Amino acid sequence: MAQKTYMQAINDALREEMERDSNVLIFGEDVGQFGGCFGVTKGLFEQFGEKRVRDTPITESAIIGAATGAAAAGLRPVCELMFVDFIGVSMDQLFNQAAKMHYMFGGKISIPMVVRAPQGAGIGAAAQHSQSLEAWFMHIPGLKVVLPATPADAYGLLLTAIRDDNPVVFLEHKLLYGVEGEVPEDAGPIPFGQANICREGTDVTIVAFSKMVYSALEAAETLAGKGISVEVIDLRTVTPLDIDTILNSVKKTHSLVVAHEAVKVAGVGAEIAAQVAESAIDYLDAPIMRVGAPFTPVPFSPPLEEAFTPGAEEIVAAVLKIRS
Amino acid sequence: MAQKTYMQAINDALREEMERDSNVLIFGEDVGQFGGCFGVTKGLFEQFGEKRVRDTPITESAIIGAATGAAAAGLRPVCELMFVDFIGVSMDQLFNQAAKMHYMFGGKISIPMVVRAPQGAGIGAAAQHSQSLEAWFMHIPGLKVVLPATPADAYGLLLTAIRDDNPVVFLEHKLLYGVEGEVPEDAGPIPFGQANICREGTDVTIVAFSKMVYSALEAAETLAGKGISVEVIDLRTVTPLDIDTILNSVKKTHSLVVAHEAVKVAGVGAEIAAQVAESAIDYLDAPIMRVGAPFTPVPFSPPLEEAFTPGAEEIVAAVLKIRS
Amino acid sequence: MTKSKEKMIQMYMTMYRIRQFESKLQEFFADGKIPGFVHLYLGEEAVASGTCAALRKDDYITSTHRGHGHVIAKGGDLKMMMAEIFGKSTGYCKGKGGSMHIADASLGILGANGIVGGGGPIAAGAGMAIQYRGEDGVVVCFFGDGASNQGTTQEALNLASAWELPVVFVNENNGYGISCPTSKSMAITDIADRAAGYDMPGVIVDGNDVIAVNEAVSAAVERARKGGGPSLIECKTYRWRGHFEGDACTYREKSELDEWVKKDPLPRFSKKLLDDGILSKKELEKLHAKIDTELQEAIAFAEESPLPEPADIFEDVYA
Amino acid sequence: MTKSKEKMIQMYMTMYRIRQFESKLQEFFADGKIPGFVHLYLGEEAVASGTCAALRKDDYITSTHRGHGHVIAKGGDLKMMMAEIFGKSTGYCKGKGGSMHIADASLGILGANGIVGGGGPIAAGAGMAIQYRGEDGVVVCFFGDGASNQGTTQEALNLASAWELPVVFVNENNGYGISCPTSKSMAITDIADRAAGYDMPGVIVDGNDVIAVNEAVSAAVERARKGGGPSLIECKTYRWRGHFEGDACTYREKSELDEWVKKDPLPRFSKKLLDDGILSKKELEKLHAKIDTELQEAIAFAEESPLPEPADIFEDVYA
Ligand SMILES: Cc1ncc(C[n+]2csc(CCOP(=O)(O)OP(=O)(O)O)c2C)c(N)n1
Ligand SMILES: Cc1ncc(C[n+]2csc(CCOP(=O)(O)OP(=O)(O)O)c2C)c(N)n1
Ligand SMILES: [Mg+2]
Ligand SMILES: [Mg+2]
Repeated sequence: MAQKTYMQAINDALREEMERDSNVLIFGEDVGQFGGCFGVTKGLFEQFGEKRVRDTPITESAIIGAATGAAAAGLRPVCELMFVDFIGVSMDQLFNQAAKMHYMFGGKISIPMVVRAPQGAGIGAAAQHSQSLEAWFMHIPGLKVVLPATPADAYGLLLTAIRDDNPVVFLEHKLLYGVEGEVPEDAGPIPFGQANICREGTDVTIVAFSKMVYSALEAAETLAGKGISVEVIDLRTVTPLDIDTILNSVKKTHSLVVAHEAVKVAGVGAEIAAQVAESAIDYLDAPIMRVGAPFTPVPFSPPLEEAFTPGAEEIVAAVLKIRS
Repeated sequence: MAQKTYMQAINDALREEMERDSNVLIFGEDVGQFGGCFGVTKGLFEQFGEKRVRDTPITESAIIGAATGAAAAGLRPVCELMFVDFIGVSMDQLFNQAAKMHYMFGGKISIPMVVRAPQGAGIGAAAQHSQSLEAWFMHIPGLKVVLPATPADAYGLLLTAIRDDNPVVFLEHKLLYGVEGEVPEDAGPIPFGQANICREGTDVTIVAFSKMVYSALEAAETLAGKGISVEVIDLRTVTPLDIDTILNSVKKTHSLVVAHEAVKVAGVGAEIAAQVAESAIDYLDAPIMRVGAPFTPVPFSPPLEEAFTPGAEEIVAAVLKIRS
Repeated sequence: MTKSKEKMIQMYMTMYRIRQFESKLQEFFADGKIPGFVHLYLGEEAVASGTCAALRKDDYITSTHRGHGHVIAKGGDLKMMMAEIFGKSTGYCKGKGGSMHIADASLGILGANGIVGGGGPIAAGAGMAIQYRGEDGVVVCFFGDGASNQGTTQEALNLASAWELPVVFVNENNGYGISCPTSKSMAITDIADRAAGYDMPGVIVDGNDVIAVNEAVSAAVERARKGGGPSLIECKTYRWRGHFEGDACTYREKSELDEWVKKDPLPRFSKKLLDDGILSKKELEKLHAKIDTELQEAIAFAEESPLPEPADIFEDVYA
Repeated sequence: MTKSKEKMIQMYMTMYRIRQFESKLQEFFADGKIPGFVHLYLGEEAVASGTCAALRKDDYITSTHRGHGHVIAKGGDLKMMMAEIFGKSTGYCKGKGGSMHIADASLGILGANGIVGGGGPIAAGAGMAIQYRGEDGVVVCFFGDGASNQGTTQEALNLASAWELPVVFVNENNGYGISCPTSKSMAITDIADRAAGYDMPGVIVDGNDVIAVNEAVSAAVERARKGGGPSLIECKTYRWRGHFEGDACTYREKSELDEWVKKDPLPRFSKKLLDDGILSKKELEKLHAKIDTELQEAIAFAEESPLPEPADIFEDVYA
């Protein structure tokens, strides 16, 4: 067992895949000698050289499009969006090109590529540098969407992402980069679509992913003190979605709270709530609650950002509301 | 009462607003003499001249960005995306700029603009010209999102959109352009956020918008034949969302089906289902059903496109499923 | 026969193949036999033909919404093309793509594209793959005058030049993006003038002269193969038909079209082949007949092929 | 005093105001007093100052992530700026925007912008509004060397030129986009070379020479006011600090910075003011003192201002 940070786990996964497969290469803004805006690619330039770890101009359409074209031509590019918010200038290459090519071309061309991007609020970066946009990606057939919460998952899911033959959106949370956790020595790829039951419980199911898993666990601890036994499920990927694990849990606990940092309206939580309301409504003893950001852009000033960002407190409140 | 097409109603609303307010102007690809790809702006160029009805280069970021800048500088631009699918090259200007400026700037600059765009499958235009993307827009605070179903609504809601001081995404369905309906002579603006109960019923609530309203009404007719009384609600706008009308109806009918043409996963239907599952679960006698497109890109060939596109049949099936 | 003569004949055959294919589609569309949008390449045949004659089978192209000519010129199979445009399960994309999305990986065709400017970044990416593997392949990115303004195109030009990628940007300047003349969509007259902004050669050629196109593209391709980086070649041409079938072209003068029809690249080139003794009239007719038969077979194949099954929509979403 | 002398003094004061403001922020950031990202304008003061001195109050600018200099030069209020950067409710954006999103409609400042290249299309739109109303206003679009490659910038250049909009594109070429030198992000050396691709004048100036900047921008502004359309002015300059505070700048040589510090635009210009007798040493010191006081007041204002209330997040989402 090695103790490492989420950032180091990602860095290790990149390094190992590059060592294993010469078709894997990295590019993006400042990913080279600079090591990436958050330092995630540190050391890779030194090890693999500019040919495989390449700085691009500040042109995100060209970055994602180049990954698409390189993948179509046989490579396995891993490109980086410095912030997920920049998808706005480059969405077409992802959703109309990369995601649809396999289908539009009758299954005859595959696009094995990964777009890595940090998400989330919490560093005072304001409205254009703090969003969580997984719901957009989840709405697009052809994409896979990964949101690891722990170093071990970040490592194992990134191996899987790089080996996957489809475009994968790999969403990292900025505030998790420094989080430490165990990553087993012989850890291999973690399959997509397998949620992780992080804590077993009998009274309420909390479904979360990415940073919100920690809030859910914290909430579970608080609620345990109030005699409420919480089951916490970390989805790990939202496409594919492990609905079975959610349904099984709900059938046991009879109540559900879905939590994410993204704006609640039309977020991933809505999809999960809807699927449960379709498939397991008879098992429910309580309203399905969602915890998510309010319907506002992300504000800058710390007290505002703090008010914007949902966490354990909001989850506890949601659980207490349906248990009252 | 005048009988006119959905397209004519839009055209009339544009014309009247331009006559009323010299700050209103139109631009987009081929909206001038050509009259727009679908003919929606026909005649406006002749009436108002190139200054107010202007063809742009094929640069959607510049189109939406120019609308944003012009709005910030005091005009009320109405720009056209030839197909909503092209938002991928221009999303940043809409979601990071236009939608957030009012908030980021502390409420001191307003962006009164409209982005009109046709949505939807049904003309064999394949994966990059047939999507319905309202869920993306609904997820973005700062935008209003309008999806008229009838000529009267298209007219009245467009008046409201143009007079609104915020960026409004006005989504037209290609297959509705030729649909005729009554538009009252003295019709004025229709407020946003007021759903329309198109058909009253007691057994099931069907929530729909845009073209799917017709499918819902057709389904209601079929179901009436089977002794099931259906209430059909046309949302008209998804931001703001008239949740009260939905909840009131569900409290009466005790069951809900939400229908839209967009891909079901992470669509607007999920949000509505989730809100009802939170606020009215105790009133529900049945699972909440959603009808939406399958999780695939839009295919080209007619039998495939037909299989892709949800309609009355799927709504009937969903209702029968929960009534069995 | 010398290699160059053979190539001349090939280029002619390609043009004729495109001409006949598109003319048939024009008919079929009018007869309501083809679903969706159809953007015909009639009048522009010399660009695709001259360009692709400069390429190897393993070279790549990215195409546009007006892609039939590119695909045919790169060696696309008429049967599978026609079947696809008819929406049949035997088509290139099993009926999932249609006219705007034909691709053939085995021929390096990375797809027609419904997004104006969509192909540029993808072409740069394919060029990157070639460079990465140290190969001497080349990518041609076809794009229109309208597409030349799109940010994605300009980003691709920049990336290709910054990285010296083996990409040849072939601009098809047919004077219009749908109804919008280039005089309204840009301040410059020659798109080749943009090349200097990326420190790449910018060349203007008569896009209705297949030899001129071929020579210019060949030079750019050789340069790219040797690691000399990208080029931009602007081919001045004209589309004979409306933007898509059904467009009445009220935005342009009939006389303008007439002028361009006089510059029809086919008779112009066949005359040269005849004059130079490369082909006899009889040989020419034989070639025509051969292609006409090939096309008939493609049509028969498409007509007889089955439509896809509804359940097929669920296939091919993921690899 | 002649008008031109007054303007010279104004330009100097603006530079000094920016210099002091940014230097304070550098301190505050180091002391952990400022949340979020801070991108300082130190070393580039002459660009904003020379540019905005060519503008009227009712002219517009669009700014960038490195926007403090632009805002100050356009007349921004130091108190409200400082309060905003501190996240206080009295700030320009009530604490909602922060360093990267300061705007002031009353001064035509359409916002700093966190999106590289985000300002171009907005500038074109403001230009369109001016043209539409038949006014003689002008818009300046500030953008960096990195931003010059972004598709949005290039679309804006194209739209402005196709429509002859009154937009002056002021490129701040400081040699780097974060760690990436222009030699890696583009094949050209001079961004002004892109202007020809849009049929607009492209001018290179020494961005550390406030008079040179002012003259070039003034000429472009006059041209635009008269309906002559857009221009591109490339100002060669350098940022002294890291990309953002906290960046150790390992990607560039200390010697490079040293060379540029020698070209510090402030002493260079103050020396000229003294040499030409426009200001005496004493007057200069008085001006400095005045600005220093102004800045102290701004800091005090920011420090004493309250933070926003949590419930304020719900305000200002919609107009
Ligand atoms: C991003 C995007 N914007 C707009 C369109 C609609 N559209 C399709 S083709 C076309 C004109 C393209 O002009 P050009 O690039 O000159 O190619 P041509 O049709 O002349 O061959 C337009 C506007 C599109 N498909 N994609
Ligand atoms: C669309 C987008 N891509 C990337 C970034 C991250 N980023 C912020 S500033 C910057 C460098 C900008 O360089 P330049 O335009 O030269 O401006 P400078 O910082 O040198 O003033 C980058 C890459 C961003 N904010 N927006
Ligand atoms: Mg064209
Ligand atoms: Mg720079």
